[in-house]
Amino acid sequence: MSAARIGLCALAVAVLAAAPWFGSDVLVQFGINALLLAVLAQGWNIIGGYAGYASFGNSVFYGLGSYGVAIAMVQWELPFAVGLAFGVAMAVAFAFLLGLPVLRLKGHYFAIATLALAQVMIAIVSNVELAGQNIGLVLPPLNNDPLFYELALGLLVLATLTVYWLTKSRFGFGLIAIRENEEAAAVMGVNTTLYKVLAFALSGVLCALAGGIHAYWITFLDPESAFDISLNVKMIIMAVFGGPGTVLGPVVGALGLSVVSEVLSSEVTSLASLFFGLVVVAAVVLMPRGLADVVRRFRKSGWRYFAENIRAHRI
Amino acid sequence: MSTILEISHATRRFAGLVAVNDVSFTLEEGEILGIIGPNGAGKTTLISLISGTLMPSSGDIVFEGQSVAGLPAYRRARLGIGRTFQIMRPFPGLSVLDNVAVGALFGRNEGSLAEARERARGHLDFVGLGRFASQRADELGGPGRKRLELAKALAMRPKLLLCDEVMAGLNHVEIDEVIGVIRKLRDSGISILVIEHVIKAIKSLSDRLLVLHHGVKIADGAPDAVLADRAVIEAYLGKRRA
Amino acid sequence: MIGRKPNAGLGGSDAEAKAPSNAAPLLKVSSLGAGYGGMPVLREVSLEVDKAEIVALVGSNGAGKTTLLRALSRVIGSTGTIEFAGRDLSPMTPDEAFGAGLVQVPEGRQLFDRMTVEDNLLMGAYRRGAGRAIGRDLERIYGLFPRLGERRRQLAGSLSGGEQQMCAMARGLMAAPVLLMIDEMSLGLAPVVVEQLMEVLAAIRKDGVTILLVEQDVHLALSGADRGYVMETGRIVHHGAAKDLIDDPEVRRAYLGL
Amino acid sequence: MNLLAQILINGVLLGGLYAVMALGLALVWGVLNIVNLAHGAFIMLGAYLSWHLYSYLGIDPFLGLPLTAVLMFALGYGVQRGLLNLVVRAPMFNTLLITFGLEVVLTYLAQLAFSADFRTINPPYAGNSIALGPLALPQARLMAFGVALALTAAMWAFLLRTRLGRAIRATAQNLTAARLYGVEPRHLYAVTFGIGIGLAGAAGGLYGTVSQINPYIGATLTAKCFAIAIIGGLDNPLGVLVGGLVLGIIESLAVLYIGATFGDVASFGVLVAVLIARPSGLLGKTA
Amino acid sequence: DDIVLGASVQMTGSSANTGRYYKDAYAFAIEKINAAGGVSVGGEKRKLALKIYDNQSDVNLSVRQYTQLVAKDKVALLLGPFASNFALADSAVSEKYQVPMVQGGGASDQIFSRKFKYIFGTLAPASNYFGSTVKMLKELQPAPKTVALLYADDAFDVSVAEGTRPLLKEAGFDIVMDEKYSSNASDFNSLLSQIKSNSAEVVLVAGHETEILNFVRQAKSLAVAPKMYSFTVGVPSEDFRKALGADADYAFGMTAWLPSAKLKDRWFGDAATFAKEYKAKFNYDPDYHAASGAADVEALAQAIENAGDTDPAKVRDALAKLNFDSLYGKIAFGENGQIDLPQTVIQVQGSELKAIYGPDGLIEKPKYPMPAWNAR
Ligand SMILES: Nc1ncnc2c1ncn2[C@@H]1O[C@H](COP(=O)(O)OP(=O)(O)OP(=O)(O)O)[C@@H](O)[C@H]1O
Ligand SMILES: Nc1ncnc2c1ncn2[C@@H]1O[C@H](COP(=O)(O)OP(=O)(O)OP(=O)(O)O)[C@@H](O)[C@H]1O
Ligand SMILES: CC(C)C[C@H](N)C(=O)O
Ligand SMILES: [Mg+2]
Ligand SMILES: [Mg+2]
Repeated sequence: MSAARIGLCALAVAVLAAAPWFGSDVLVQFGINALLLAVLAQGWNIIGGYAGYASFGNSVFYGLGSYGVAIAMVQWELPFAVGLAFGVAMAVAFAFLLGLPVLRLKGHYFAIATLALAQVMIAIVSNVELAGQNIGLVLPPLNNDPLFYELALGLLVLATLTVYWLTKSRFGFGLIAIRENEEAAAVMGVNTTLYKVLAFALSGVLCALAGGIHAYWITFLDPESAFDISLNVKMIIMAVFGGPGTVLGPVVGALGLSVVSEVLSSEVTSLASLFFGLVVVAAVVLMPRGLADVVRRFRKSGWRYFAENIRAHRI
Repeated sequence: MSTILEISHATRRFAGLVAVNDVSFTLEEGEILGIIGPNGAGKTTLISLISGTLMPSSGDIVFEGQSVAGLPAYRRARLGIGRTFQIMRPFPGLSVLDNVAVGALFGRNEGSLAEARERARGHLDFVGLGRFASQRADELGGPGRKRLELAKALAMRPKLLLCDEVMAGLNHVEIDEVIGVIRKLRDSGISILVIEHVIKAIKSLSDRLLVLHHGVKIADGAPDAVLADRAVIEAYLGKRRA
Repeated sequence: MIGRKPNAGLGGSDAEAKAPSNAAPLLKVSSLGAGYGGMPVLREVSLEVDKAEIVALVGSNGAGKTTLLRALSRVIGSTGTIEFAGRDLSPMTPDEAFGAGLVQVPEGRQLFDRMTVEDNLLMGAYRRGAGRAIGRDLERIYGLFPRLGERRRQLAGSLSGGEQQMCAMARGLMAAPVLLMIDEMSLGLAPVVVEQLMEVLAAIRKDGVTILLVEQDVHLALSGADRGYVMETGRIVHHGAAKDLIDDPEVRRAYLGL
Repeated sequence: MNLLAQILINGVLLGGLYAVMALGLALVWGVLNIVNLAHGAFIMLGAYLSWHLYSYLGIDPFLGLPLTAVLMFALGYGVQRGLLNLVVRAPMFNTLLITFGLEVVLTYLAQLAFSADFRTINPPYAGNSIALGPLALPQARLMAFGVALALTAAMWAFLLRTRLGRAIRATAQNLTAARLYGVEPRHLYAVTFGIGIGLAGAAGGLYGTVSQINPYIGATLTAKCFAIAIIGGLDNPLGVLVGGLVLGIIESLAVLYIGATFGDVASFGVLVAVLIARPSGLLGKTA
Repeated sequence: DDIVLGASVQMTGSSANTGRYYKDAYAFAIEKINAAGGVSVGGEKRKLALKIYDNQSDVNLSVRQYTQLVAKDKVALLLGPFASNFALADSAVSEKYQVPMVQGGGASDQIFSRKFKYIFGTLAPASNYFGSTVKMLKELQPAPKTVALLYADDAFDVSVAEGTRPLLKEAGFDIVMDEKYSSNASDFNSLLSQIKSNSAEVVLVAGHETEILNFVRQAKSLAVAPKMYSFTVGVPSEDFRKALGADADYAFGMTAWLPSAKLKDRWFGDAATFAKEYKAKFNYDPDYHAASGAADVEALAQAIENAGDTDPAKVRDALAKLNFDSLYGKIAFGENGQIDLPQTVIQVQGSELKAIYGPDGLIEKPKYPMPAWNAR
């Protein structure tokens, strides 16, 4: 990355960090959501974008992180930070225990197995007394949105730096090799099992942290909302929209889609979901390689970029 | 000279088919061993057993005195077993250079990604792909991919190199080049197992030649003697060579 | 033997009927240009292939042979003209080119990996509809490649490299081609099989099938062909009768290593 | 004993319904490599179509199935031809994205057109059952089961035994090669997607006779179809039938023996177990 | 200028079907109050206005929209969303900004156990939904003995079950089945077969309308006919009865509200008029969700008048002291912010919905026991 790019990113972070001081409450709220979603997309990016494993289990990590905070704070009356640590510990344990068998599966089969795990978690947690069963847990409210906002932003920066590190490290390069051809990677000395599990866990830690922050912020948690599969779909959509396997793509994708959907929800309120669907469809047709690719190529080919995309990908 | 690889009674079955059937042989350090045999004889399967992409149904594989039959592929790679794939396995979305850098970063190597890329460049030049370094691997033609396979394996700094038809698709002049490359590798101390259907090449390269047929070893010995064997001619070489 | 007979399938008889005169070549390519993503590979390529001829196309790595076959089959676009059996191929899609009788055995085999060997062969005969002739041809193919017969229920992707190559050749033969273009026929095949295949080519040529053979084993290619073209960096640099090319000192030096 | 027998019957009949629902998804996924997140939404549309045919034109839902299927086929054909064909060669995740968008749009339009209330397709015989000693065989489910068997068999024969079916499979595996061998893929893709959606439509019609329909049933149905398709494997319609039956029986038994919230846990547990033991499904072959 | 009330409800998404009751009831009540001249604040008549967003059945979005309503749109007071999980999250917003929210969509006891000062609820507590039903069961002849209790695995229905279980035990019933099932389940064949084999005489189901619909249809197709069954939802709603047609007959349910002329009201006259005009306007019958929603608007209007001000804190205090008759019943919030309304048992009889058993005992003779399916 060039010095100019680093400077630009630092500036963007600074502006974002300052938002609570000049932005409205609504903006800050929107920011918390959008930033947390960006963390999720970035977390998914590690296992999905870099290692090439389309995980539908990341919402499990998110849920574990949420419950970590909720259980610690409500049942044990421990501080928030301890709750986060507890959630992360559960996520890591989950990644290792279930990642080992499930990461042996390839492609769609992996996707579906992880999807199943999320379903199973709902039923399991519904029967755990400590987790409040179906009734859920109600957290003590903390009226400090700017704090949540800065936490979310900090987490996003952490997530993005992690991904940036991936692109420079032996570990990250190994993941890319696994994505491109796992068998070839293995015969060249990449410990594929270990790398995949580590990627799953790393991705899980980020999602768990996001879940923990969200739980404290929204103050209420039940199994359905904690392990919501559609959240996982959202992560994928956002990462793919921005460009999976790139450092900034998922962030740009998540923030971009959040803005679109927010504007739609407040401007055309009940038509919002229709337009949102249409935007997604159009985006795939016009820019199938994600926003990151548009940014890279648009300067060179201009509007022709979109026409060329269609020509290149249709039959 | 000591034995680097010892295969004993290796067998591999695929649903009802015995692709490799009780094959035993040894490979000495610094030796080039050629393997030939009709299509579907089990040559590639044998290489997969050694490299760990397939596990043997029975039998043992000893590398540098250690049994590796149960080890996963990456452990064998780190011990120094490198292979190429007959049906090429490039990392399609990566540049040609990065393909090789994977080998230079893993295998028996240590160090940073930047160093690995540096070393990879040398290997690319060595196999004559230098000018394609920044192209995507899936834009290479067939023979280009063959060379890439070789460069990827070399970058791992293997002690034992398993070459599965790296000369297929090359013309005579290019084949002579690759023969030169392989000899140089051997001279640098690497032991080599070559599978090839190009008789001229295998004959001039191999110190010893082994013939598989229906998964069974049917001949093992000096190249000239093996190639003059009636059974080998009938099953493999054809009457033009008789 | 498995050539396109008047009743064998789609297009074959049409193509012959439409050929304007005996004198015109079956395939006539002039100043063809083609490439990938704006990067030109072929420049001003012109060549002709007559009916029932075997023409070899040789050249070193990356010369553009595969690219030429792709352009002829319309997998990639091109400039210049391609005339086949009196028809202009340029505006056609690959399936239309196939319909006109142009069949390719592509580089890298391109089998249908998760289908059985037999299904792969039947796909070769896809445009011939269903009928007795297809069953007969299938049996002939199995006679020719007994190994494929033994493996007819195996998934093509799990065949050995050489078996896959046989399967690809066999699929091409099943298509009842007017012009059969083979990219790297001998790749990965045992010598005895290569020998057999050359005999097969000679035989189907007798039945009127035209063959354009791309082959790295230049000696093999030129010894089986009538004429040859030599390609270098996207251009045709030599052409002539095959036996003249074998003796050409430059060809001998550059491709035969003699 | 009677209870167990009844539960097994329930499971088998349920499984048949599951199979039809998943058949189209498996086809589109296995063949076109499109993971159609909008599949459930198409089932929903099929159900509404069937409802309208019954409520306004008085066409019996079972007799109307062919019509529903044909109309849905046309819709599917159009969607593939006009939209999905534009992106078939884009990276795989994109099909996930675009069908997700499609699902959102279809669901929204359905709510607009049909409002958020629920409907049932309720011909007079829908609630009838055939008594078999102490056991009851629900008539509509039995008929749905028959349709499921017939459709599965037809799909199997079509894909594995006909020229067009073979071409569809071939095109899915290697587009370039298929074109080189004379396949015109635009039409073929559209036909395939059309068949998938036609099957979804038929499934919707059947679903509506045993269950309520509303614009939001799509997402859960898609998830269920996923599981079934994978348990059975994508290569073979018979596998899908087996997958549906396995799932139906396991769910029914789980409700009896473990508890009614564990139907999904049990079925997904089996799914994961099957996948780990046989990564290409119960009947799948490995390449 | 107008007094703006803000709300975010489910107009699209999976809860849209019930969400529309709130959207329509809010609009209708406001229209009615304005038609009467508005509310008088310190001697001056002011009109009400509604700022409403669609939360697309997404909790996170609803929290954001409530924040937007308060912080950006500067609405004066808040009306609630539908369902407990939404109310739980959204009440944190009203608490934070200290703007009162009156909601008629969430009944879970948790909403009111947080000691929040700005949340008020007009649904009866979940734990008491089957209270009147159990009372009625004791009076039925021939007396039933065995009961099956089924409930969906969400917060509301689990609370219902937890409240019902002790009532049944106290009344001496034998609970032969006590099963939690997954929300959105569409197949009840296994449960029904168990009901049949346990020969439960009474079946009580706490769930969602879609589930209840499937339950009844599948009961018919498996020929499962207990002596009576009763459902927490569905029976009061017109959609439900329409979707089931003749099969809805005999189904028991409950409601905290019936469109009776006895419920006098300042703006609508009485509940019956409300129901009639509502139907004319929106083309479907209101049920207690709609009435509860309309009552929420009335409660706010009344509280503003009592406070003589729109200041949130003052309105809150007025709400806490409120005691007036609405079309929904008497509105007087308890210590925790929730009202306590008794449930009336209702039953579908033929094509009509009849009130059967109220707080004062039997109102109409129940059709009991339910005959076998092939005998009706
Ligand atoms: N898909 C592609 N994208 C971009 N460039 C390509 C692609 N395929 C081939 N090329 C380039 O086009 C040139 C010609 O390649 P082509 O495959 O036609 O050569 P060839 O004569 O068939 O050689 P070979 O003996 O290697 O098969 C090469 O420089 C190659 O790198
Ligand atoms: N996964 C598999 N399932 C079934 N059969 C297989 C599988 N892999 C290989 N085979 C069969 O095993 C036999 C040996 O294959 P192998 O690839 O080792 O042959 P080979 O000697 O390398 O042949 P070639 O010279 O053609 O490359 C072949 O007949 C092949 O069809
Ligand atoms: C049935 C409804 C009146 C209650 C609502 N489902 C809630 O969550 O509280
Ligand atoms: Mg081989
Ligand atoms: Mg080539």
